[in-house]
Amino acid sequence: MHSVVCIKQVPDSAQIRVHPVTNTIMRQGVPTVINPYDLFAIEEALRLRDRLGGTVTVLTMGPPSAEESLRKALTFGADRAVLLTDRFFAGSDTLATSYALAQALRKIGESWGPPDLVFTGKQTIDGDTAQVGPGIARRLGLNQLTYVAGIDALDLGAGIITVRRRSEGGVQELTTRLPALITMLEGTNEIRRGRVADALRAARAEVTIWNAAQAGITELTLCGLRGSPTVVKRVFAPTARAETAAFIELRDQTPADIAEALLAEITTRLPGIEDELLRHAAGY
Amino acid sequence: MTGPRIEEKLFQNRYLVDAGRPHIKVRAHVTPSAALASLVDACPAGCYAETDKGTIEIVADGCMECGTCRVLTQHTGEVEWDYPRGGFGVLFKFG
Amino acid sequence: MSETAKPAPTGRAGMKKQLPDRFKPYRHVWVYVEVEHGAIHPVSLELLGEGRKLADKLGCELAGAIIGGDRAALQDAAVAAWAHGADLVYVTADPILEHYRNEPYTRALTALVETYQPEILLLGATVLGRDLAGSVATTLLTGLTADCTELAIDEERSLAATRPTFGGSLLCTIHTLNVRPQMATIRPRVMALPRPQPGRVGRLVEHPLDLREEDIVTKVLRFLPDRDSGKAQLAYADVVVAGGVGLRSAENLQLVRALAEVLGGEWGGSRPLVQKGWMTADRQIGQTGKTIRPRLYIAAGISGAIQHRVGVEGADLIVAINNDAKAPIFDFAHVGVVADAMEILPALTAAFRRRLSVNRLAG
Amino acid sequence: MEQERFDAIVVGAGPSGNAAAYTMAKAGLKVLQLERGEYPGSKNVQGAILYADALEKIIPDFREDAPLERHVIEQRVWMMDDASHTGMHYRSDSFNEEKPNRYTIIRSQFDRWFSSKVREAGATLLCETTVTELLKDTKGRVIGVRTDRSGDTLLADVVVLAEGVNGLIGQRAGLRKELKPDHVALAVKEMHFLPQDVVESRFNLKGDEGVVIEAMGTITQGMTGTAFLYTNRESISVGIGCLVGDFAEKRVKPYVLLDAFKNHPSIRPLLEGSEIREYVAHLIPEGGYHAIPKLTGDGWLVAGDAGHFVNAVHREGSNLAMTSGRLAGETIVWLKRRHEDCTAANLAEYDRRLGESFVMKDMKKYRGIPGLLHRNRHFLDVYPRMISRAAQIWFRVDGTDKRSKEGQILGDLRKTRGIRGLVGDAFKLARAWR
Repeated sequence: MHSVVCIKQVPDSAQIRVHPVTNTIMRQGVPTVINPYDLFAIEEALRLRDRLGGTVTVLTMGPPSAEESLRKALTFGADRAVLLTDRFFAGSDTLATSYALAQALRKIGESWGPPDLVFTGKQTIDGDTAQVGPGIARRLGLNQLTYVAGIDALDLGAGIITVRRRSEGGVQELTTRLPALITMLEGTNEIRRGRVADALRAARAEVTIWNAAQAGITELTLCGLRGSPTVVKRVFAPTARAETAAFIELRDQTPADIAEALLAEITTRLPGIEDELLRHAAGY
Repeated sequence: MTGPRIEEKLFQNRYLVDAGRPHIKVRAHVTPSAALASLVDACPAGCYAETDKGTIEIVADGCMECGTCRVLTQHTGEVEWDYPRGGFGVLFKFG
Repeated sequence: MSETAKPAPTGRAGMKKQLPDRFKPYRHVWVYVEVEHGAIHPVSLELLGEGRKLADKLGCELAGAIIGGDRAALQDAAVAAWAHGADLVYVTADPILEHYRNEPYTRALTALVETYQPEILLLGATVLGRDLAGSVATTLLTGLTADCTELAIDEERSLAATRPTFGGSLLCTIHTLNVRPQMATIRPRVMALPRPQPGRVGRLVEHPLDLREEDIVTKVLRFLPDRDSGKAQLAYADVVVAGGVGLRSAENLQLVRALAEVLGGEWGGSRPLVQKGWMTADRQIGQTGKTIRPRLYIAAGISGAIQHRVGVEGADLIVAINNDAKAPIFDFAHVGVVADAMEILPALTAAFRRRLSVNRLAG
Repeated sequence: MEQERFDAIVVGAGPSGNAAAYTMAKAGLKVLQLERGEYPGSKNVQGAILYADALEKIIPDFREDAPLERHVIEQRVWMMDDASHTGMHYRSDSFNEEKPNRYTIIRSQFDRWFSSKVREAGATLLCETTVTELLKDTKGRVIGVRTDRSGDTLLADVVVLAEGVNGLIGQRAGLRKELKPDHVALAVKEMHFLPQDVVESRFNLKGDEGVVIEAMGTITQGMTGTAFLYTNRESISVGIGCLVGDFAEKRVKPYVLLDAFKNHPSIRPLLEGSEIREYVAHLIPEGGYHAIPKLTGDGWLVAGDAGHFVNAVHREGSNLAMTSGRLAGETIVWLKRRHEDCTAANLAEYDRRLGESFVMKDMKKYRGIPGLLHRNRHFLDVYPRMISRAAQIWFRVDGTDKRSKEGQILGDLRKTRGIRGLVGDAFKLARAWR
């Protein structure tokens, strides 16, 4: 069985600070990490390999420094790593990104066998769009399984996979054919710590580095800025809310009086809340 | 309590908390030794606090792994000190 | 050096927009009306309200796209869509579309778009909406901006979609150049719910789904609604009541649970409660716990350190009860009560129980 | 398959660990380095000043690509009381030399660069890997380490313990005792970011010239310790440290001490309008020569802070760390070249080389100072106030004649310390300084 996990190296967004005075993004000293959502995808792929055998390839598209994240993925136990890096990819939006990754996945298929499963993280913490997974699935004709909470059954022979995925208001249990694309819901598993042997192998492993041509990407007009229908016009900091709380008057009020005043304050500030609560209360 | 100021300072730092596996533990005790009690002030991250029962408890999330508490309580053995698992704990951006 | 965030449009953004001829006929604003298990998702009504404003600014019509299997539910959805401002609705009803599956729904929505050619298509950033939007946008090879918090029409009549980036610490405004429809998903409870005009009627256009069940590989076996699963749904709850060390003991957490129950919401707590073993980590709200975006968040006995603040700032209304007037929570709460949470919580629970039972009798 | 064996395992990727690993890898040895942090530097803290001389002996052309903040052209040493500082400023254009002697650096960025050089030299580095214990054979010789990663242990002819001031692994293996509260200082530090031109205008600097300030006096509130303020390219490192024992005895919160120092009238204007982006804490070995643990044994040796190599009087540590790391590496290479085994007897060569270097000479020279300062707290309390009062009398022009001013100053000295006290202090200081 061959699984490919697409990961992304992102700035640790918790550390992104906007300078309060100059409103600038301060990147100096902001470390990069593997997109946290991707860790659930890596772990799920490794668990399947532990159970059913085969190999796990990790693919990322980014600057040369993204190799660091690939080495970390190898340390968890992935078998091989591919870095897709080329100045043509600069400025790619999700549509251009899914094109490049889909082409690279085809090349990976030719090199190490077509993938039975392609994993991506649910979304990235810097882009947050959750569109690259569906984009890849659509381009490679993979059956799309997003927000997967767990893989219940995988029959390689018959090429059938059964999963539970989050859907509106509940969990759907569904089955489909391989090859499929899976985005993992956060919290479904916990990334493992690589064994000593994994860590040693990762430290010495050769990372396969492809530019656009080597990845079989010939349509350069579909990459980077030119291949991106969406473009960022302006980046700015949200205006922080300054004023402090409006305090409920207490002057020798009993808790019951305070509660009534508070209830009134809540219902005036949230007009529709009352009938919503009614619907809840009535078990709607 | 340590007061809000230390939390403002620690908020700037970068941590990868090893949820469920605190790397420093305070052994059960009824009355803390002077050394253990002094940690409420000596710990630079304000991890130690006195409970309403007079014992000392630790919340190791903001710990910077300096070792002060281990050094101060070496004769009483009240603190079990260890490094966090590899890659966890405080991650200095500048240091 | 730090990268300045002044409006520096990247290369092509400054370029004048020339719309290829094949997209010139694309007109009108569409909202995907999400109907699942027989109910309209409230975000669709919010988007109809927003869509109405965009359509009025563009001087064009607002349409609802409704896809599903249960004809009666779709009819109700059409009525609701008209009542919330839609001039017409496109309906694709087919038993295949009974349960949401990516492939048939993508096929249905793509067909509607290619046939009736909207210039703007809005979807709710729900689990369904995000799954569908990604594959539809890729099929149409068009631009899609996700999780928008603000929509506007710029002077060149194109959609300016603003969304958070870098985990919400920054906002960015995105345009779709030279391709239609301009697609965007919007998070629930970001846009205001419009006041419905009951009895408002609009046009209805039926469109068939040319797909056979045998062609579809994915089959839905079962659906397990959330109400049965006991797991804390803090991240999706509309009302959250949380307790902090100000409650002084684990037992007093049941005051928090009681209020949450009356309000039909979820309960949780701040980080120290997990350390003290008063509650499990999945109930923890804050930087290292859950980030919540409820309409109403009641914090009882929580000091409100910054690590907690970042997890709750998205709430519409934050009510803080703490006996320390200087507690940092009062710096970001909307409504504050400087009193002992242990007294206020039961009183508030009783007050809401009275108010809700009275309304139910009258309602 | 027989388990893989390394010539050397280096525990830790700070200055001493990197120096040792680089030296050995450059000489073609099979080196494995283990770092518990996410990347080299993520667990390391320092003021931080880089001493070019120590690094030149390891990587002569480091200036080409090492991340350096500013080269130091002005040293300020301040004696502070509550409202003033009296001090010596030495600024010389000679420091604007082709190969500057001292730089301010940011440790997480510098250690990461140094580690990339170590890997280029051929060493294998495993990060996010915490060494839990030393492995010993039946004869008690160290043959490798166990880590917190599951799977097999790691074997080598020698283990270089460059694990930092806490020396946990050495303690667990019974090679050293726990640090004494009076032999180690707790330093807390913040990184204050300011636009580059503001830093340069406030300290009258151009290009990448830098100023470093070392301060003592009432700012440590009666505890034995010092404070510092170093200029980086677009940030200022400001910190203060006192003996751990003093913090516990005086019950002063380290971050309260730091905030008080930052609000001192001589310091506050230098930090005006800055944005704090990190608050860190670390222990500094201050016990001096007498606190140095056993440095070598069968299959192991110690380098850097783990060996207590810090010259507290001159505030020097990273040069001793790099030098001891280099000497450790060179000793092992020397033994390998002679096909000698890394026994305790053979590794004594490391002790000998340390003894010949400035490392041990300086440590010996100041072996009396730590005890002296600790026993004579007044050096950091009474004298700063006395000096400040003397300066007030001397510099205020108030119509009093100069002879009476001198009388007042001497009277004050006599009143505060008395002749015997003054002579005794001078004698003690001289003897400890020799």
